[in-house]
Amino acid sequence: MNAALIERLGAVIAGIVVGVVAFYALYKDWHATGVENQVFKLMLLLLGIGAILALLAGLNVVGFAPKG
Amino acid sequence: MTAASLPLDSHGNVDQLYIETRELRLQGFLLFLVSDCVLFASFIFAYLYLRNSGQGWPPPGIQRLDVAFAAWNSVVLFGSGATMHYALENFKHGNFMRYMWFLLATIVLGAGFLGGQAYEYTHLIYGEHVTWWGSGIFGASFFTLTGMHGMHVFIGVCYLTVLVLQSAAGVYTRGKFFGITAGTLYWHFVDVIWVVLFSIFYLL
Amino acid sequence: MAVAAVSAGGIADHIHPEPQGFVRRYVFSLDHKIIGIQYLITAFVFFMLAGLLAEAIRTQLLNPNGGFVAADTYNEIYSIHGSTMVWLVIIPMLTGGFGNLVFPLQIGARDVAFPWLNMLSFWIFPVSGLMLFSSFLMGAPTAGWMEYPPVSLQGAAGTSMWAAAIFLVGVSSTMTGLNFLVTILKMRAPGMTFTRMPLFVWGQFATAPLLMIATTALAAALAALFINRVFGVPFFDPTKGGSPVMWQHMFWFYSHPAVYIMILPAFGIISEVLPTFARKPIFGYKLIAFSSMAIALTGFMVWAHHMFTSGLAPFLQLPFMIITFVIGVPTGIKIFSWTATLWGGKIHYNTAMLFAIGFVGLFTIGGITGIFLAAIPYDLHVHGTYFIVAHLHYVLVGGSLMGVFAGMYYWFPKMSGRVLNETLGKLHFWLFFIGFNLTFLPMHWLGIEGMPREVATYDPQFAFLNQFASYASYLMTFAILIFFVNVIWSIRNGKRSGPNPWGARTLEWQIPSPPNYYNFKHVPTVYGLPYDFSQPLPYKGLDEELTDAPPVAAGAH
Amino acid sequence: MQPVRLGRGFWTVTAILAILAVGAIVFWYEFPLEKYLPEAIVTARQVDTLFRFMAATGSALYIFVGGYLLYFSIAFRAKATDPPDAIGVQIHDNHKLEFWWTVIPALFVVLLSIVSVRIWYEIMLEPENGVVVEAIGHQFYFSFRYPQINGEVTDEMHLPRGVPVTLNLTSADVIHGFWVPAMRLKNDTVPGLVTTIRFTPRLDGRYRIICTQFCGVLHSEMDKQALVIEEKPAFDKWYKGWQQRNAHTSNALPAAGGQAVALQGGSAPAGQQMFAQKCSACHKIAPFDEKVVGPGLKGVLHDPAHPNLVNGQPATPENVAAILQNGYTGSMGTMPNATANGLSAQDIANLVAFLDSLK
Repeated sequence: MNAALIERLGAVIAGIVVGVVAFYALYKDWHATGVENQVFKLMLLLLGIGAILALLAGLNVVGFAPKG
Repeated sequence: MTAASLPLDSHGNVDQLYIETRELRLQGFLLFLVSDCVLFASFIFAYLYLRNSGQGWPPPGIQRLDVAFAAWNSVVLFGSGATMHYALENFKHGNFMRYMWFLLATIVLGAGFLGGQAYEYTHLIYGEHVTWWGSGIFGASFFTLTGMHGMHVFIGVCYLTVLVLQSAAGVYTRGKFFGITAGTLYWHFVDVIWVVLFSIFYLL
Repeated sequence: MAVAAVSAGGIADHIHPEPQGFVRRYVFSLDHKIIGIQYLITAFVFFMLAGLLAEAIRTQLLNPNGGFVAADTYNEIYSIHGSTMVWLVIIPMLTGGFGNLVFPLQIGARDVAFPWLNMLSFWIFPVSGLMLFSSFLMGAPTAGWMEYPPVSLQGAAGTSMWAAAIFLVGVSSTMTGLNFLVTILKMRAPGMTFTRMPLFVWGQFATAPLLMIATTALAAALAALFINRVFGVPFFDPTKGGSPVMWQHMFWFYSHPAVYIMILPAFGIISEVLPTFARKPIFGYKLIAFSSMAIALTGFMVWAHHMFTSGLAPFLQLPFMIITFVIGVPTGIKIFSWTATLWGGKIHYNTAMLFAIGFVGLFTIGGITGIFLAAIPYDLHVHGTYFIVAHLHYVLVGGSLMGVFAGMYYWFPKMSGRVLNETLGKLHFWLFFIGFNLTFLPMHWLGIEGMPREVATYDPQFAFLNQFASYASYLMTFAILIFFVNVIWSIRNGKRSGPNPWGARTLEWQIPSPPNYYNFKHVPTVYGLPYDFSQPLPYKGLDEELTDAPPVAAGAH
Repeated sequence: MQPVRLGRGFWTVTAILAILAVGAIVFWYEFPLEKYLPEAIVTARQVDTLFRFMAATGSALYIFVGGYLLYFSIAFRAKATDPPDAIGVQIHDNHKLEFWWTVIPALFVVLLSIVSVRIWYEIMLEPENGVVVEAIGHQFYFSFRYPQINGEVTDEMHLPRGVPVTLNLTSADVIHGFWVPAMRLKNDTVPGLVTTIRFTPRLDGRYRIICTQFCGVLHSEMDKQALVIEEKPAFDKWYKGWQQRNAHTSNALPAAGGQAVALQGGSAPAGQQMFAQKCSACHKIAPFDEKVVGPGLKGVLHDPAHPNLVNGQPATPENVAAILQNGYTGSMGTMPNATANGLSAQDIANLVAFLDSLK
C-alpha cells in the first residue's frame, strides 16, 4: 500500500463526507434570506462541487496520475 | 431573525445604529471579495492565456502535476469550509462551546492545507527542479496563483485565530457577531477560489 | 411580536463629536469634505509637476532634432507625464476630490460609509505619487504610460518603482470605489430614490464599480510586471515562453474602463453646471443617467480596440470594433441632451458655465475622432501616431480637465465660502480654450501625415506644426497659471458666497458654505428631482434640530 | 409645461448649419489627401475613402452640435432686462426627440460598421500568392528577408509594382510597429509571433518606414528606412545586386516558423574546430552554471537538469540550430545571430553535431 493510494483513499472518503455535509447545509439553508445567506448558498454549492471533483480525482476519473 | 438574536444596546433597546452599520460593513466586505475575485480572475486569465499560447501544456520538460496528493489536500481545505459553516451556525444558535470547537477545527484544517502546500512546493522545487523563475510560464503561473491563494489562506488562519481570542474574551454577543460572519465569508471565498485553482491546474 | 424598544436613530441621526486639534481635523481627517479638499490640493500639486513635464516635451519638440534634453530623458519625461496625469491628477481629482467633496452632500449623507478607509485611501495617494516621481532618481520608466513589455523589461530600475507606485495608487482607487459604492447604495437620505439622485451622483455611481473592478485587474498586471522584472518570473518575457501581448490585454482591460473613470464624473459635473446656470431642468434626466451606466458596462467589452495592430485574430477584432462604435450612441445621447438643455434657458455666464459649454464643444471632437480610431482600417493607419495624442488630449483635457475646472469654479464656494474671481476666471477660460485648440488641433494632421508618437526627434517636414503647437501650449500653461493665481488670491480675498451663490437646487447648496462638520443639522426627506426650477425645493426637514441629543462614540462591531 | 415652439431664428440657423454641413461634406470628398500622402498600395485608396466618409459625417455632425450649442448659448443668454429670478422653459424631456436621437445614431453605427467591415475585408482578402517578404524589427532598425537572397537585407525594402505582397512581420527583441504611412497600413512586430499583412503596391516611389511602438532609447531614430516601390526590371536589378552581395552569407533561416536548416551531415570534429574559433570566447565546454559570457554548453542537449534552452524552447538539435541562426536576446544576455557570427548553414550543422556529441 503506497502513499499515493492512501492519499486517494483519503480524498475519496473525505470528499464524500464534505460533499454530503456541504449539500446538506445547502439544503438546510435553502430558504434563508439576507445577502450574506445568498452568498453562503452559492459558496456551499461551489464547495460541494469542489468536493465532488476531489472525489472524482481520487477515483482517477479526472486529473492525471503517473503510472506506478 | 428571531427576537432573541436582535442586536441590543446597553439599555436593552434594539440598536438601530448597529443594524445599519452592519449593513454597510457587509456590503463593503462583499465588494472587497468581489475585487479580490477580480484579482484572482486576472491571474487565472494570464495562466489560461499563457497555457494556450501554443507551446503545449505542460511545457516541454515539465511533468504533469500529480493529482493524488492535491486531491487529498483540497479535501482538507474543503472540509475546513464545512467546519467553518457549522461554526457560524452554532454561534447563531447559541452553542458557544461547539462554535469554538468547530472554529478550532477550521484553523487546524486550514493550517494542515498550508502544510500540505508547503510539502508539495518542496517536492516540486527539490524533487523536480521546478522553480518560480526558472521554469518558464509553468513555474510563473503555478507558483504565482497557488502562492497568492496560500497567502490568502494564511491571512484567513490568522484572522480565525484572532476570532478565537476575541470570542474567548466575549467580544461577540448573540445579536452582534459581524466579525464571525465576515470570517466565514472570507473563508468560504478562499475555499471556492481553490475549487477553481484545483480544477484548472490539476484537472484541466 | 413584542420586542425591545428601538433605540433612537441609525447612522443618519448619529453624530460623532467633532475632533479637536489641527492634526485630527486637517491632516488625518475623517471628514469627507476635508479629504476631498486634500485630494484636490495634492492632485493640483501633481498637476503642476506634470504640466511642467508637458512643457518640457513641447520645448523639446520645438526643434526637429530635439536638443532640449537627451532622448532617454525625454522618454522618461513623457512617461511620467502620462502616468501622473492619468493616475495622480485626473482620476484622483474627479473621484477622490470632487466625489468626496460633493456627492455625500448631494445624497444627504453625513459622511461616506467608511470614513477611516477614506482617510487611508487618501494617504496612500501622495505616498504613491512621491514613489512615482522618485523613480527619476533611479532611471524612470521610458516606455510611456502603457509600459509595454518587452521594452519595459529592459527599462531602468525605476520601471519597477513605477509599477509599485501605480499599484499603490490603484489600491487607493479600489478602496475609494468600494467606499463610494456602499455609500450610494446604502446611505441616501429618506426619499432619495435612484431616479431622484443628482446626475453627479449617477456619474460617481457608474464610476465606482469601474474603480473597484478594473483597477484590481490593473493591480494584477502591475504585480506580474513587477515580479517579472524583479524576480525574473517570465510572464511577459518572450524568450522564456511568456507573452508580451498578454500585458496589453491585462493593461487595457483596466485602462479602457479607466478612460470612463476619467470622463463619467466629468459628465456628472457638466450635468450639474448646465441646468443650474441655464435655469432649466436637465434635458432627458433618465436617458443621461441610463447612458452613464450603459457606458460603464460596455466599457468592459472594448479593451482590445487598443490592440488592433498587435496581431489578434481577425474574428476577435470585429466585435471589439462594433461594440466601440455602439458606445458612441450613449455618448451622443448625452451630448445632444446637454445641447438641448440650453434651449430655452436663461443662461447666466459664469466661468463654470463657460467651461461646461466648452467641455461639450471639445469633448464632442474627441468623441468623433474616437469613432475614427474604432474603425479598424483607419486605426491601422493612425494607431500609435500623433492622431492618438490629439484624440486622447481632446478627451482628457478638453473633456475631463475642462470638467475639473468647471467643478472648481462651481464648487469652490462650497469648499471655501468664497467665490473665485470672475475676471481672472474668464481670462483663464478663454486663454485656455484657445491655447488648447491651437496646441492639439494640428496634431490630428501630424498623425495622419505620418508623425509617430513618443519620439524625441522627428522628420523636418513636421517642424512648422510642431512649433506652432509648442508656442500655443505655452499660452495654455499661462492660462493655468492664471487659474492658480486666482485660487490663491480668492481663498483670502474672494467675494463671500453665502450658502447658495448660483441659485442651484441640489442638496449641497441648501446648507452653509462651507458646510458644518456633520453636513446637515437634520437629514432631510427628499420628494422630487432637484432640477425643477418652477417648483419649490423638494426637501423637507433641513432646518429641524438634531434628533440625536448627546454625541456618542461609535461602538459597534 | 409650455408648448415648445421653434421660432424663425431656429430654422434660419438650421438652414445655415445645413449649408455648412454640406460644404464640409463636399470639402472632405474633394480634399486631395493623396497629394499630401501618396496612396502607395491598392487598399490605401479604400482607407482614404473610409476617412473621407468618417470625416464628412463627423464634421457634419459636429457642425450641427457645435452650431446649435453656440446658437443656444447666445440666443438664450439671460438679458439685463430679465428679472434676476427668471427661469428658463421648464422642459424635462421629449420622448419623440430622444427616441430619434437614439435611433439615428444607432442606424449610423450600423452603416459605419458595414462600411468599415467591407473595407477591412478588402485589406484582409488581398491575394496570397506573389512575393513573400519578411520584415524583422530590431533595436533600432528593420531588416528584411527575401526568398532568394541569403541573409538579411538591412537598408531598404524594395517591392515590384503591381505584384501582390505577403509581408510577414516579427521581431528579434522588443515590440516594434511597422508603419508605412503611404500604405495606410501598419502592424506590430511582436517577438515570438509572426503576423502577416498583404497588399499590392500600385504607385512607384520611396516611402518612409516608421516604427510606431516605443522600442527603446533610439526609437525616434527608427524612421529613416524606406520602402521603395518600382518597376519590375528595376526591382530585379536590385534583387540581383543583393543576391551577389549576400552570396557568401549563410543560407538564412526565417526568424520564425520557416523551414529548418538541414542538420543531417553535420560533422562533429569540424564543429569542434568551429566552436574553438567562434564560440569559445563566450562559452565553455562545462556545465551550464559555469558562465563566461554565455552559459556552459557541456551536454546542452542531454542535461536532465536543464530540459529547456535559455529561450524556453526544449533542448532539441533544431532549437539549438535556431538559436545559432537567429541569435538570442534575453535574461542571459545577447548572442549575435549567424550573419553576425559568420556562420553558414553547414557550420551550424557541424556545431550542432558537435554539441550533440557532448554528453
